Amino acid sequence: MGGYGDIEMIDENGLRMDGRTATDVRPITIETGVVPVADGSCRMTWGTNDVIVAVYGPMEAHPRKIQRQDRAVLDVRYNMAPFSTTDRIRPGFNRRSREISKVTSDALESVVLLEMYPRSKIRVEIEVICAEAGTRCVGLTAASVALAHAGIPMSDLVVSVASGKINDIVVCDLNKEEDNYGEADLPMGILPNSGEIVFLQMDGDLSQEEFQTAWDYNVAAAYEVHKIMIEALKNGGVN
Amino acid sequence: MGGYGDIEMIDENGLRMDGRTATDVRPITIETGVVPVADGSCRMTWGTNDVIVAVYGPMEAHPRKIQRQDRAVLDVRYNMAPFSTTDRIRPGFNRRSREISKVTSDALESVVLLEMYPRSKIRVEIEVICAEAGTRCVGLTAASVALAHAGIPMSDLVVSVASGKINDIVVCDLNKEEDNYGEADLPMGILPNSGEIVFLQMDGDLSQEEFQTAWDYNVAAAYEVHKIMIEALKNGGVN
Amino acid sequence: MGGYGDIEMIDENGLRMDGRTATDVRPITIETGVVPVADGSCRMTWGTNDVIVAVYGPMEAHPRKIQRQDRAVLDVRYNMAPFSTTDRIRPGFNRRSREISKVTSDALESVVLLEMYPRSKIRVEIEVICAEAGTRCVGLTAASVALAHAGIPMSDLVVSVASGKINDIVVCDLNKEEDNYGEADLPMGILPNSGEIVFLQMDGDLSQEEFQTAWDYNVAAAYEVHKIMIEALKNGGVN
Amino acid sequence: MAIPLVSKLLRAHLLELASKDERLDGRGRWEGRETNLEIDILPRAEGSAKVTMGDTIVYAGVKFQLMKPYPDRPNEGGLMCGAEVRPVAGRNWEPGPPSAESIELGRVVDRGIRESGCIDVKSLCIIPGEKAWQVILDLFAISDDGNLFDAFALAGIAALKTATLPCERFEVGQDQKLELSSLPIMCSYHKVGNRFVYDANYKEELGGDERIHITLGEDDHVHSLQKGLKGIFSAEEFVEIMEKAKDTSKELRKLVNSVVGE
Amino acid sequence: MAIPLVSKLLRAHLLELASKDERLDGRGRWEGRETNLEIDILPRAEGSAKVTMGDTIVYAGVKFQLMKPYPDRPNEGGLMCGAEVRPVAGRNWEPGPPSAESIELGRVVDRGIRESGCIDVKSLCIIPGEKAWQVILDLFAISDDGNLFDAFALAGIAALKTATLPCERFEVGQDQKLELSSLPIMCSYHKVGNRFVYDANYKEELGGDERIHITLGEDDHVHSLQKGLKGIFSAEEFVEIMEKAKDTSKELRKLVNSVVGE
Amino acid sequence: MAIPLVSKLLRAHLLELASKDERLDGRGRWEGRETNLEIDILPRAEGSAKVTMGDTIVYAGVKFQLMKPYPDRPNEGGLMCGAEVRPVAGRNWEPGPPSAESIELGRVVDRGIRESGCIDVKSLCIIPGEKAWQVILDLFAISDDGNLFDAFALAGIAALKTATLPCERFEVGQDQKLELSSLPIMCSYHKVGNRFVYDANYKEELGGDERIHITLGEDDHVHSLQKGLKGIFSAEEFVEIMEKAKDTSKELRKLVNSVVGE
Repeated sequence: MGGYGDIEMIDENGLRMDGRTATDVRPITIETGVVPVADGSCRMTWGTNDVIVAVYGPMEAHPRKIQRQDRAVLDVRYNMAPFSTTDRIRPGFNRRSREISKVTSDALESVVLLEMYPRSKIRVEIEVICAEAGTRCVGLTAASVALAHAGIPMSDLVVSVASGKINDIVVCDLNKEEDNYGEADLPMGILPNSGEIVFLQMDGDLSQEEFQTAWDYNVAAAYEVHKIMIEALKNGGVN
Repeated sequence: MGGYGDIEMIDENGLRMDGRTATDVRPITIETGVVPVADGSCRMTWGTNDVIVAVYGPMEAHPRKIQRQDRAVLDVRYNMAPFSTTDRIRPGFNRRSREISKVTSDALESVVLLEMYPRSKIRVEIEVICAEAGTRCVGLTAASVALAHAGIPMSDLVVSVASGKINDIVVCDLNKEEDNYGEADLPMGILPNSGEIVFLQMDGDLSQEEFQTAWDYNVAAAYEVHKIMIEALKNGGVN
Repeated sequence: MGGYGDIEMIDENGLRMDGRTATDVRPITIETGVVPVADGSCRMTWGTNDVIVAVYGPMEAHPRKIQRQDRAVLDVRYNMAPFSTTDRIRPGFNRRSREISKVTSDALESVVLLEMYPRSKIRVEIEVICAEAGTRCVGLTAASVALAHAGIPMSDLVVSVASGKINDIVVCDLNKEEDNYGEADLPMGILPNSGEIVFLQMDGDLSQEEFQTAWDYNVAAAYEVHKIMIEALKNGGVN
Repeated sequence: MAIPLVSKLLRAHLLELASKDERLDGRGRWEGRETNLEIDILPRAEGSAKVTMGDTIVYAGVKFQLMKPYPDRPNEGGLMCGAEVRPVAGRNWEPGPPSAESIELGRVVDRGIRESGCIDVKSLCIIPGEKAWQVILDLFAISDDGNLFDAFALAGIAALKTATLPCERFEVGQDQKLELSSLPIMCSYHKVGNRFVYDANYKEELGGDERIHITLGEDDHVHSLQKGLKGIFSAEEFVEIMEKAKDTSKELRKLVNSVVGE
Repeated sequence: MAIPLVSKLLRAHLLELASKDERLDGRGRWEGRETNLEIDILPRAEGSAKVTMGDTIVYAGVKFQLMKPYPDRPNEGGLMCGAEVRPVAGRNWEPGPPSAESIELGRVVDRGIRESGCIDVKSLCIIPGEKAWQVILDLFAISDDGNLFDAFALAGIAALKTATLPCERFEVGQDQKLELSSLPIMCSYHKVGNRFVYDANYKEELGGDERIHITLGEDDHVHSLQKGLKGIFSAEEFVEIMEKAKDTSKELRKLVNSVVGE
Repeated sequence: MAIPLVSKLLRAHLLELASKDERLDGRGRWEGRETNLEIDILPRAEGSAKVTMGDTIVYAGVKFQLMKPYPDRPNEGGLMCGAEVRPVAGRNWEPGPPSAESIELGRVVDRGIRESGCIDVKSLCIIPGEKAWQVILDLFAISDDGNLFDAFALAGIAALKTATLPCERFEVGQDQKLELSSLPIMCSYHKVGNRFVYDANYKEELGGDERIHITLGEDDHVHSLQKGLKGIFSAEEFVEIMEKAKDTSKELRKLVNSVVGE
C-alpha cells in the first residue's frame, strides 16, 4: 500500500479514473475448456487480469506417503508467468507465490467435497498470464469455476473480491493505479449461497467503520460476479 | 587464527584481560528443562555464549529407509541463530554448521547406547542464541546434558573444552578477543570417567611441547566443568 | 559459433594452423582400466582433450521406484572438472552439462542391450579433466569404450566426431581455435558397423551442400577412430 | 512441518468440551495463557525480546545493515522480517528450506508491523539514493506449544521498540533509538470444537479448524488480517472476535509499554 | 516430467497403423495439425504470440532488460531464451526445478534462433561496454498434446518479430521495432511405428522412439539439429525428413509473414 | 555418500587379522601403500598434481582469480580449497550437492594448508583494498580405494608448490611462482580391528571405527587435527600415532621435494 495521497483518484462526481463508481467491479469474462488436455479448465479476464486455471484429477495420489485414507489431497499452485508484469518475473521459488498458493488451497479445501475421493489427488494449477491488481482474487474465483467444470463436487462456488481505500475513500475492486496509490486492501472469499467466508486477508490502514464498508462492498460484488460464473458454466457445460 | 601478536593479551602477573589465569575457565551456568515441549533440554551459558539444546526421542525413525535394524539413528544439528553474532547470519545451508553437526554427532554416537533403541531415532537440536568463542564445545557439552535430561542412557557424559595459544603462551578456554588474536585452538571432547577422547580438532600452530600443555589444560578443565554438569542434572532431575 | 572470418585459419595449400588437412582428425590415445575401483573405465585423449570414464554395474537399482521391470536403467553423467578450462568452472548444477548428459544417455541407450539386466542400473560417469573442443564427442566415444571394457553387451560401439566450418570451408574435427572462430559445428554419433546414427546435433550456418560434406567427413573419420578404439580394447582386454 | 495424524478422539473431545464452554487446560474461551515479556536478552542483537506464553517460547532479535535505497524509493530504508521455526521447537518441525507454514508465519507478522506504518521508513534514510538503514527482524521459536503467531508478533514489536541504530559501529554518527510511531498488536483466534477461542495451544491447533489473525493499531485501526487453514466462518463470528481483539490488543499494548517504557 | 508407463498395446497399435500408412488421428505421415497463430495477446510483454497446434497451446512473451555487455563482446547485447513447462500443461508435468526435458526444450529452441543470426546482437548495443539490450524470450506451455518443440519455436520467432524495444520506458530514446534479418523455422519428426512422422501428438510421442528437430533458415540453410531420445536412424531416413522439412518450413514461414506482416 | 552395509564378518575378520598384527593386503601396521606423485599434468590449470596411493587416485588443480580484498583485511589475498568426490570415484559416491563427508574432506585439507601459514596471504595483494589474488585449489577424486584425505592433502600441497601466478593473462605484470614457506603434510590413522593403522584402504575404512588426521609442518609443529567418525581413543593411543606421524610426514615431504624440487 503506497499511500501517496496527492494524486486525485476520484473526481467531484464520485467517479474513479476509469469511470467506475465506488461499488463498480471491472469488466469480467469467463470461458471454460481452454486447456483441452485438462480435466477441467477456465480462463478468466477481470479488467486487464488474464488468468488460466487447469484442474487434473481426481487421480491416484503418489508417492503413497501423501495419500490420505479418508479424503483426497488438494494440490494448489498459484504462479505468475514471467511476462505477466511490467518487470519480468524470474521463474522459480517465490515466497509470495507460496503463500498465495497456501491460502487459496485453504479456501478451496473448505468447499471441495474431498471425502468423496479417498487416497486420490486433485491438482489445481493457477497461471497468471497477465496481471493487473487482485490476481489472488481472480485466481481463487477462476479455480472454483475450473473445479466445477471438471465435475468435482463442491458445497458452493467461491467468489473472491477485494475492496480497498484510496484518497481516504473506500472503493470496490481496485485497479492497478488505484492499488499503487491505495492505502488498504481487503480481499475476501465469499460463498454466495450462505454469505459465509473461506478466505480473508487484509493489509493497510482501515478504521473500524471503513472496514465495515469495504466488507459490505465485497459481499455485494460477490453476488454480481457469481452470476457471471454461473452463466459461464451453463454455456461451457461440465467436462 | 589471526596471529596478530602485537596486542598484549597477558599481563606481567600472568593474568589475562578478563582477569583469569592461564588455566581458568569462564563462568558457566546450566539449566535443564528450558524447552518444555521437548523430551529433554538444557540451556548452557559459558562466558557470553548462550546455547539451547532440545532432545526429541527415542521415536520412530521414518522414512523407513533411514532405520537401522540394530540401533537408533542419532540426528544432530548445530545451528547459529541469525542474531547470535555481531554480523547477522543468513539462515540456510552453511558448510561450517554442517561440519560441526557431523563431528558433534560422531562424538555423541560414541557414548549414547544406541543399540538399546533399534529402528528408532533420537534428535539433538543445538541452537546457539549468542556466540562468543568455543560454541562447538558448549554445544557438545550441553548436548550431553540434554540427552541425560531426556533419560537417554549413555556410557558417560562428554565434556568439551578448548585451549589455545595467544602471544606464544598456552591458555585454557579462549574468550572472543583471545580467539580473534589467537595463534592456535585445540578443542577436545573428554569422557570424565575414563579420560578418553571422543572429539578432537585443532588448527593453528603449536609445537609438540605447547600441544602437550594445551592437552593437559583441557583435561584438567574437563573435570571442573563436569562437576557443574552433575550439579545441574541433580537440580533439574531427569524428565 | 563466433564467425569472425578475418583470421586466416587455412593456408593456400589447404592446411590448417596445426598442419592438418581438411579431413584429418587430431591425435588420439585410449587407455582402459584407469579407474581401478570401477567395473570398466578408460581414459581418452583427443588433441588436448583429456576425458576419463568409469562404468559401475550392472547393479541393483534403488530406490525401487527407478527400477524397470523389463530392462536396466542407464544413468549417464557428463561433467567438467573445475580445472578443465582456462576460466575455472564452479561445481554444481549446470544446464549445459545436464543437456549433454541427456543426449549422451539417449545415444548409449540405443546400443546397450539393457533388456539383459532387468531391475538393475548401469552408471556411466564421464569426467572432462582437460577440455579443448568437442568434449561431448570425446565423452560419448570414450563411454562406449568403457562400457565395452566393463563387459556390458552392446549392439555396436558408438564413434562420435564433429565437423564444422571455418572461413567458409568445411573441415573435420575442429580444434579450440577453429571452434572459437568457426561458423558451424555438426557433432554426430555413428555406429561403425551399420553406418547408422544415434547422436546428432548441429548449430551455426551450413548450406545444404556444406551440410552434406560435413556429414561425409564425420562418417569417414568415424571409421578411423573406430580402429583406435578396437586396438585399445584388444590391448586392455575386458575387465 | 510434518503433518501429525489427528485422532478423531481428540476432535470429539474438543467438541464435547466446547459444548460445555470449557477448554483443555481449563481456560475461558477468550482467556490467554500467562504471558511474560523480557527485553534486552540477546547481547549481539541491537534490540531483542523473549516472549513466553504458557509453554510457547520465542525470541526476537533486531539487526541493522546498510543498504542502497531502491531506485523508485530513494528516500527510504527497508524492513525485512523473517520467521524461522527450526526443529528445536517441536517434534513436528523439520529441518530444510522454510515450509509453507513458516513462510506464512513470517509474512503475516511482517505485514502487521509494516502496514501499521509504525516504522517511518523515510527516517531510515541516511543519504538519499545512496545509503539507508535496513531493519532486520528475526523471529526464532524455541518451544512451540501453539499460537506462534501472537508470540512472534509480540516479541517482534517489543524487540523493535528496544532497538538502537548502531550508527557508531557503522561510522554514520551517534547511536540513536529506533522510533516507533505506534504499537500494532496481533490477536489470533482458532476455531476449536466449532467455536472460536483465543490463543489456542498446540493440541487445540491440532484438533481445530481455521484460524484468524487480526492486527490492530491505535484507535482499533485494522492493519492486517489473515485467515489460515481449511474452514468456513460467518460474518457474525467475525464480528465477535473483532470485538474481543479490540480488548485484548489494548491489554497486550499495555504490557509492552510497561516493560519497554512508552 | 513424470514418466508414464507405455502399454505394449499402444506400441503395437502404432506399428500396425504405420504398416497401413495411417496415423492415430487420421493424418497423413507428413501432415501437421491445424495451426493457428495469434500475436500481441500479452499486454505486459513487449512482443507476444500464441500458437495452437491441435490441442497443443503455447504462449511466447518477449521482455527487454538493460545489461552491461560482456567484457569480451563490448559491442553486443544478448539473447536469453527460457522454456517453462509448468504442471498446468498436462498431467505428467511436475512442479519443481526444470526437468531435463524442459532444459532440452529451451536450449534447442534457443539454438535455432540464436544460430540463425536473425537477431543482430550488435544492433542491441546502446553504449559500447556500458549498456545494451538483453532480449528475453519466455516460452510458456498451457496445454501439451505433443510437439511442444515446434509450437515453442513458432511462437518464439513470431513474438520476436512483433517485439518493440521499450526505449521510452528505459529513457534511452524512442521506441523502435526489433529487427529480424531472417525467420528460422523448426520442424520436428518423431519415429512412430518404426517410421518418421511430422508433428507427433502426445500419444504418438508416448509410443514412439527418437525424434529429430531441424531448424532451417532462408535458402534452406541449416541452423540447428537435435536428435532426442533413444533410437537409431539411417542416413536415408534423415535425407527424407530433411526434404520434407524444406517444404514445411516454407509453409510455416509464410504463415508467420501473413500474420505479422513481412 | 551412500552408506554401505558392513557385514559383521568383515569386522570379525579385521579383528582377527589385528590380533596377529596383520592387515588385509599384507601391509605392516604403519606401512603406507605405494605412493606416486606426478606434477604439471593439467594443461588448463596454473598448478597441478596427480597422486596415486595404491588404487586411490586423485588430481589437484590450482587456478587463480582476481578478488577485492575483504574490508577488514585490505592487504591480503585469499585461499579457497574445495574437494569434490563425484560418483566417478566409486560405487558408493552419489551425485548431488556435496555430502557431509566431502564437506569434511575439503575443510580438513583446507585447514591443514591454511593454518600452516605456508602461503603468505599478504604476498597475494596487488593493490591494497582493491585487487588481490585468490588461490583456488580444487581436489578431484578419480578412484577411491580409501584414505582420500592424505591423497588430497599430498596432491594439494604439491599442486600449490608447482603453481605459477598468471600475471600476464590478467595483465598485472610478469608471471611468477607462488611462494610456499613450508610444506604441511597430513597423515591419517584409522582404527581397524581395535587398533590404529596408517593409510587404511577402502575395506579397512568400511570395517573400521574412528579416524584421526594429523597435519604436521617443519619441526613437527602441529597445524591441524581432526577426529572423524564414531569412536573413543585414549591419550596413549594418540601419543603413539603422533610419533608415527612425525616420521611419515618427513618421508612424504621428501617425496614432494624430490618431485617438485625444493
